[in-house]
Amino acid sequence: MSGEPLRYSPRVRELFAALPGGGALAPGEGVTVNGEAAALERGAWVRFEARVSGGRLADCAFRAWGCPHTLAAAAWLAQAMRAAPVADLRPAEVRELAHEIEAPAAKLGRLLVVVDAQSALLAAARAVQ
Amino acid sequence: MSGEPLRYSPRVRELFAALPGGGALAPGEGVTVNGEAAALERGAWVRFEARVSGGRLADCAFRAWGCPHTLAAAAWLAQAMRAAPVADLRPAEVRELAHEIEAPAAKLGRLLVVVDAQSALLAAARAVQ
Amino acid sequence: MNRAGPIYLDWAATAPLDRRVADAMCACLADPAAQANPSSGHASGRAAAALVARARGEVAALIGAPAESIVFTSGATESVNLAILGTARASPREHRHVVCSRVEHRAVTGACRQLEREVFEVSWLSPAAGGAIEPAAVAAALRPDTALVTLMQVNNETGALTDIAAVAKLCRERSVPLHVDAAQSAGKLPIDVAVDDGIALLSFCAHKLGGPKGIGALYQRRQPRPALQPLMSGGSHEAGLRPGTLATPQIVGFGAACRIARESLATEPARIRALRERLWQALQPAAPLWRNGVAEPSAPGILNAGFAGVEGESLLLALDGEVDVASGAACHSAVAEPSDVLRALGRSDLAIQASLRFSLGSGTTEAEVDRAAGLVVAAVRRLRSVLPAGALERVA
Amino acid sequence: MNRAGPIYLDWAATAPLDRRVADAMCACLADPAAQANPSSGHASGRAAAALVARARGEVAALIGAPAESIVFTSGATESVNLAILGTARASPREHRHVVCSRVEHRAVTGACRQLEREVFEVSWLSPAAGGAIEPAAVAAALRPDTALVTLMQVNNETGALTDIAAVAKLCRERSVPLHVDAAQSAGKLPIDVAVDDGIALLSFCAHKLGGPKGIGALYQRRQPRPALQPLMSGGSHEAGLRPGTLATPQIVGFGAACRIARESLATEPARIRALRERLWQALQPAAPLWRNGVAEPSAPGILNAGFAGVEGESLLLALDGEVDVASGAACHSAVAEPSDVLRALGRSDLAIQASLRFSLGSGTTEAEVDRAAGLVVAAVRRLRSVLPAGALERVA
Ligand SMILES: Cc1ncc(COP(=O)(O)O)c(C=O)c1O
Ligand SMILES: Cc1ncc(COP(=O)(O)O)c(C=O)c1O
Repeated sequence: MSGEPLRYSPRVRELFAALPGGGALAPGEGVTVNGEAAALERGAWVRFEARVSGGRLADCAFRAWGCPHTLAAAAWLAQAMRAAPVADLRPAEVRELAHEIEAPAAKLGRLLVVVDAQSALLAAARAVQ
Repeated sequence: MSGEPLRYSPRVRELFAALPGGGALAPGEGVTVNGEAAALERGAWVRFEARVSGGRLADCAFRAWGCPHTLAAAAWLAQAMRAAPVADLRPAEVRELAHEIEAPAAKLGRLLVVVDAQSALLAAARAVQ
Repeated sequence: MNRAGPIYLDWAATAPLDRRVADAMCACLADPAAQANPSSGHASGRAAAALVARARGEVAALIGAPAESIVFTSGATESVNLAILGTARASPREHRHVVCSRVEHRAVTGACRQLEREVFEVSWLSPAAGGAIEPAAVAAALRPDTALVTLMQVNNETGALTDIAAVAKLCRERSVPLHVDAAQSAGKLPIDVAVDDGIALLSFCAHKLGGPKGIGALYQRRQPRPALQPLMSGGSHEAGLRPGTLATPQIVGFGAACRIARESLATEPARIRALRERLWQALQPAAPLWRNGVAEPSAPGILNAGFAGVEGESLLLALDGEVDVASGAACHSAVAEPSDVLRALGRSDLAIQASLRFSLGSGTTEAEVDRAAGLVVAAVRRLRSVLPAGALERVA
Repeated sequence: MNRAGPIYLDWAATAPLDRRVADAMCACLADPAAQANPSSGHASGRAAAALVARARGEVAALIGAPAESIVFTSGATESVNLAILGTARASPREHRHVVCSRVEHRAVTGACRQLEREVFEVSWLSPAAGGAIEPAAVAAALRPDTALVTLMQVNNETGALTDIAAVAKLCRERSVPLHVDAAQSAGKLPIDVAVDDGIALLSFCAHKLGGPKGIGALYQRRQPRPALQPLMSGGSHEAGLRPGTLATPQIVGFGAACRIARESLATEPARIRALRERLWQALQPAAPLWRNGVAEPSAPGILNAGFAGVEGESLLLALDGEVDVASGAACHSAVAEPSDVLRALGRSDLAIQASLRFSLGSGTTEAEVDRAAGLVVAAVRRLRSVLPAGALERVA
């Protein structure tokens, strides 16, 4: 019933508080694609949705069940992908993602789920081009 | 270096504070007698001195090394014997002495030394009559 | 707690120090006549010893015990260890069996596991569905070689209440020493060791009932008196059972807290139980949700609730700085360790993760309960608003 | 202590709480933001944990240690037991020998006797004439199977000072863990475990140095780190070595006391040593008298003196309410038990009975010393005035 103090970087706290891009995609033009990955035993389930239009991810949203780092990473990636040309997008490196939001090493397993979901999204996006 | 609180009856505290009859006999008429008993390992060494005059203990004093109960008992006995006819005097009962000054049972061994010294005094007093 | 700070609903972890206790302790801390070592025979030592003696009487009175049956320790953890390790190690060679349960505090389960590493065999009882231990389960576990039964009265995670009177009767009949971990019940529910005289040992501490942290008590029955092997050496303090200089101001604070707790036993449990049910009602808009453990019989101040589809660490961060609550899981590392107690109730790891323990105490108000519930409902809804489809049903 | 009350010369038993420490503790006891359990992850718990962390740094700094090497306990007794029992029980099977001395505190001798009841062999070193343990005696006692050396730095009865630096060097060379009981030296003499890195473990407590009773510390070296088996189970607090809810206000008080003690280390030892010698001079009119233990090397604040022909219990009662001093014997029952420490110095039981331990501290003044000496001289003379002839020479 007790434990280590919660320690989150300001970036994680900020993303977690706002959860930008969380929930449904705003309506708009283009083809909707998604990518999902889940590992309940590891504590993460992430789904990205995006609208592909004119070779770009015109919009990108996420849904997630997981710890604050998972949610923050998903929110950050959704933002980072928005408006980018699909051809330029590569799945994130887990370590870079961890570095970006200052996640501890113990959370890498969960961030992998985020990256897996992103990979699935990118594959789907490339398929509809 | 620590221990049970010191617990002494008001009677012991009073006798110990004043030590009536402690030290040398006041000068006066009569024959001087004494009685002594010591048991260092038990923690007591008591000596009574008295002047016998007209069949009475005209004066009685004590000297002692010992715990407060020992000193108080010696002081009390010296007072109690003063002016009494030698023929009437009997050695005190240890239990009565303990009761008189409210000494705990654990101190009976020391009070025995007080009574032994008194017995010796009385024997000496009877011998000079 | 600070009105401006978070709403404190973690009274089962520790109660804020009662202001009257703080006053009594500060007076003692500053009193020149209270400074000496209570074991010193001199006048100043005797003055300190008198303060200890008075407090010992107050602590004893809370549980209906005579003053001389109380051994002061550093807390419930130490009391429990002394009771369990001490009784088992002092028991006759042919008594090598201990009865315990799967829902005990880690101090108890840890001590029993230590005994398993020594020469003892431990029967680990499982709780009934509501979280309490059935007296019948104890009866079934008793053996001719049972050296000790150790059970908690109130579970610290679920509030489940075990019928200690019935267990005590059983143990009395079978002449088996019973140790009760009363850390969560002393001062919160009436306890009377004079009535329930099957209780041989009882552990509690000050800080769960409004007293200071770092001081506890072990009640040791006089007749028959359970043999105890001390955990430490160092002097003849506390009847030779617990060495070390007595902490006068801590003990004075413990005494004051017990006196206050005793005076409030007639009214506080009902008030706090009503607040808890108000909280449960106010949380309903966060449905689907469930309760871990039965509503009754229970300790008044504990509500353990789970929220479907919610991840525990995120829920805690969402409430961070607004409501102080305990998680259903201990986050010792990144991967939270689900509570053994909730596991013993048959909850899945995901359901445990999604659970919070709310615990209320003497300072808790209706306004706090209402505000806290509102914040929790909002946090749960926000987290659910970003759940992937199907997650609400799948996780927990 | 109260100016109107007895003169307090029993600082080695416990020091009155420093006023500044009392203020820090009262502030913490009353602070709404300091009330939560420091182990709780929520905002209020983290606020309490921050107070603990700061105090841990202050406690560590007193002995030149890093904060993470400090384990909080309930006092020196517990620290010593954890160090001795913990190291021995955790040591490899082939290490079954412990080195201790005959002049240790009962917490140490008791723990070592407990080890003798287990599978250990203990070498009991005798002190040199002055009361200290010679490093050469330690060297001679070390064996290939030595699991632990445990020695006090300052003897609590005589003030005798053992050359711990030399012992530490020896132990380091032989790779034997050294535990130092620094209950009487920490905060009173400079100690630096970074320099004397042969010290593997070091025990001390708050109340001997102006801090609160009921809180202590065990220093555990990082490199190499001595293995320790905990005395109790109950949680992962204190790196798994010591379970139980941390007592924030106690720890805060301990930290404040260590900071104050550290700041005063440059001046206080010399001031107190001078007061002690002033006391010794002022007692000379009570000749024949003697000193138990050498004048130097010694802890500054302890003077153990014997008065020929005087019975200890009577001397104490004669001083009762006027001077708070400790006896050379522990009066646990009617028959006082002569101190083992003074016995080890070769004193007769009667000489021990006739001895008093005067101990001085930060609050002691010249006026107190002079008045106390006058009272002692008067009491000794009064008791001698009723001695039987020959007793002055025979007893003591
Ligand atoms: C049931 C139970 N037993 C024992 C303890 C240990 O108490 P403390 O940490 O004060 O030693 C607790 C506190 O968490 C508890 O809830
Ligand atoms: C040398 C020594 N070690 C250990 C202790 C034990 O300290 P505490 O009673 O605070 O646990 C003392 C206190 O008397 C002491 O003087």
